[in-house]
Amino acid sequence: MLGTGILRGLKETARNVIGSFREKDRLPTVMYPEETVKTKENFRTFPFLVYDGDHAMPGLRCVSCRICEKECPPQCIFIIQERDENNKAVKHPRVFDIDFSVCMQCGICAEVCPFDAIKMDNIYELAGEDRFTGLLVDKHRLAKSNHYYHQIKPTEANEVDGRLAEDKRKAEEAAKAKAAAAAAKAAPPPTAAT
Amino acid sequence: MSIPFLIIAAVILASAWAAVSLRNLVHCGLCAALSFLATGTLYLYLNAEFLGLVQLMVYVGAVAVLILFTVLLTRPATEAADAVPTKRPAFWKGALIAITVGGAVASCLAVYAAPKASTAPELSIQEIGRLLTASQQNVLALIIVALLMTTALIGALLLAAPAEEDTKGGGA
Amino acid sequence: MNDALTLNGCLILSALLFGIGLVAVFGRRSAILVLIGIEFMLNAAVINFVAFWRFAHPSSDGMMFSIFAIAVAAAEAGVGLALVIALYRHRRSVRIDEIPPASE
Amino acid sequence: MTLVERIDQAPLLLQRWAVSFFPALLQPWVAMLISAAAIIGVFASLFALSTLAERKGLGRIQNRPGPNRVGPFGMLQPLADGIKMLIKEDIVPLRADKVLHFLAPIALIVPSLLVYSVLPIGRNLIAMQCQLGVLLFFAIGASTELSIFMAGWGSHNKYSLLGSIRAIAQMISYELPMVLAAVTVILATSSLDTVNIVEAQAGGFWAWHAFTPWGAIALLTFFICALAESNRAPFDLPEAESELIAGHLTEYSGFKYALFFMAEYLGMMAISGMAITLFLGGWQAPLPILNFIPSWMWFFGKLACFVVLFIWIRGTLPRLRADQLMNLAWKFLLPIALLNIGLAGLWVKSSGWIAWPISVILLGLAIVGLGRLLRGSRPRGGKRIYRYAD
Repeated sequence: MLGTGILRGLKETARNVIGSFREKDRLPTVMYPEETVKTKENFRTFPFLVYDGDHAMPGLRCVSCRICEKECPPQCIFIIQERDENNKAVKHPRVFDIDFSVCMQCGICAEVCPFDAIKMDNIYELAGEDRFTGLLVDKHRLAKSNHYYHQIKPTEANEVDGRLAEDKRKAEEAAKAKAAAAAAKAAPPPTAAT
Repeated sequence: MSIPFLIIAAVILASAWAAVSLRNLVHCGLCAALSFLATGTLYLYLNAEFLGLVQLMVYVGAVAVLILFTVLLTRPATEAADAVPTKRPAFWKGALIAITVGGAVASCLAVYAAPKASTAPELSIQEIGRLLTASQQNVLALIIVALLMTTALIGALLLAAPAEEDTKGGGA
Repeated sequence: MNDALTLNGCLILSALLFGIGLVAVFGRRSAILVLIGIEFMLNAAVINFVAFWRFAHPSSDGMMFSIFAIAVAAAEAGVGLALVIALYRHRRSVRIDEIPPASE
Repeated sequence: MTLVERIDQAPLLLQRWAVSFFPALLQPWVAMLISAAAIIGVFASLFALSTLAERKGLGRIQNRPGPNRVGPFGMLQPLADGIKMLIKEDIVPLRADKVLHFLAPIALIVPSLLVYSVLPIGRNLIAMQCQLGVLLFFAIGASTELSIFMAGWGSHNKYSLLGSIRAIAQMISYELPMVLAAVTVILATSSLDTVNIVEAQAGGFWAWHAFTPWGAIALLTFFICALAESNRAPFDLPEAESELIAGHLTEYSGFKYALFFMAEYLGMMAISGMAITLFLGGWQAPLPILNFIPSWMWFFGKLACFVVLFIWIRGTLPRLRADQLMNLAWKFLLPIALLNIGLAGLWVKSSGWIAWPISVILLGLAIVGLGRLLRGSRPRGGKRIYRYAD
């Protein structure tokens, strides 16, 4: 019949209008500044540096090996290694800058880091007034606690913690074994001599 | 003569003069529309309400729009041809003839002794309807006008419709 | 309001309007403007009818004449403008001095 | 005067009270001024409300909440829009026809407001009772076409001119069936006076013209034409953003644009008011028991229903193609409207009940037949041939 299509269309839009007051599916808008979409655990934006313990600078896991700097495709990471008074390299970054305006959020730095020191964050509200220095982030702003890491990515953080604990245990065992071996070497048991 | 009448008359004459003397044909058309509108107002002022509204509807709503459409449809040529209103001497010669004729008639009328003023006639719309459909000669005239308008409509369509070969070949 | 004077005023107005219509017909070369001039002349005639109906002969004949005149004028404008368009299509111009005689 | 009557006539009493302060010589003028001011004030605020309703409603139709930032639930959005429009820069194109560009919005808004003078808003509430009310409405409405032409031409822009030409072609085409649909009512009531037309429909909803066979069809025709006359979707080709970048509105900004916008809504509401007056009993209550509700509230209630319908349709239907638009007007609405006039005459001359079956059969046949024709009509020349794409 002539006109039934129009009536069907009107019915559909009327359902939308009424449904928008009752069903979530028919009004999916999120009132952004007041409420935000809860991000998925695997959601990633920019990298940050993880530290253990309560103090940021001493607790940084980064040893300034500069693997991430070399692997970074857009070359947005800049690292200078710390040196002590004898000009000897220390396993700690003196400068660790990331230019967020260049970073493309690929996550390669986090993948390649052998020390699980750099991880991907999920903050996205980074708008600023300054085009250049505002997005050039230094190590103080990059450093975030392991606790925070657990908050945003619990599964991954637990896995990392487990791995680190395992490594640490292995390292300790190895050290113990080594120490034992060294001790044995230093003072060979009398039976061995015989 | 009353002030409203003078104002209406001034608008009619000024816009009509503008319509025949301006260079841009679109302006001419719009001024003609203003003149038609003012004429309609004059009818309203003279108690001929039905006629005034018909004037508004037919002239402002239809004829003026038709004129403007024609101006646009024939624009490239009119812009070139009539940018200057013809050769100036010709225009003024025409104006002279016309003003002489109009002025002569007007000056004769200016001394015309009008018949004694009667009371303003009232002609309601019902009466107009009755006059149009009940009296013999008016019915005949109405039918003739209807036929004329139908003929004019079909004739105008045939004249203005593009020739058949122009429309072939998709969205030409 | 002085009715007799207004009647004279109407008649003078219509004479002047007729004159202006003549200016367009004689002085302009665009066919469209000629048509506008003819419309002005028809309007002038209708003004006369209405003025006489209003002030001198209130017998409704003037009104009937005006109504039919407007109807005919509308038809005339339609046909005239259609002619202008047809003319433009054939000659690429709407200047009346370029129109060939009908016998051609 | 009872309290109910007093409330019913409140606007009129208020006007009389205000006028009584002036000397007798000025009184008619003051009364006119007050009527004009009331019309402008009421319908301008209704315009503001309907823009809000439109934005919210369209939002809900499209699964979004619509404006909700300004004021509680976004109620003050029209105010914000108005301030924005007022303080925006008024840009006039360099090669525009300055005079026409300036005059067009004024020439559009004046007729849009003028037509309200013959709409009876309530019992005795009409700005100008006129023997020829309906004719006046359409005669003044016809002059808006010239304003749109002025806007399109004055902008010196191809898209504006194209848009305005489209608008005028559309308005002329749809004015015809619209007037013919109104003629049926004039035939039935033998009056052009809007007040008489409303009074002829007194008594209850069964006395409304919309509840006769010819009235229903005429109302439908009138409504479709009203959509087209006010350039609303699905007939918004003249201001199609995707094709004509808003047509004759392209070169307008600031207050002039606001005037155009206002004229569109005022025109929409005026035509709705006319449809209510002609077919839906004007300010009459649908049932005699409901007469205690003031007459003007009935009018505005019906008007609100119409505005909602306009918005609903805008949110639902896609835009027509130009040839579909013209086919609908000339090949469907016009024949139906003509047939309808004949049926209205039959209704008036016959005793009523006999006209029902005849009207239903004839109109049904006509609608089905013409509908098939409409559906079968394709652009001329059969299969479309693309010149450059192949």
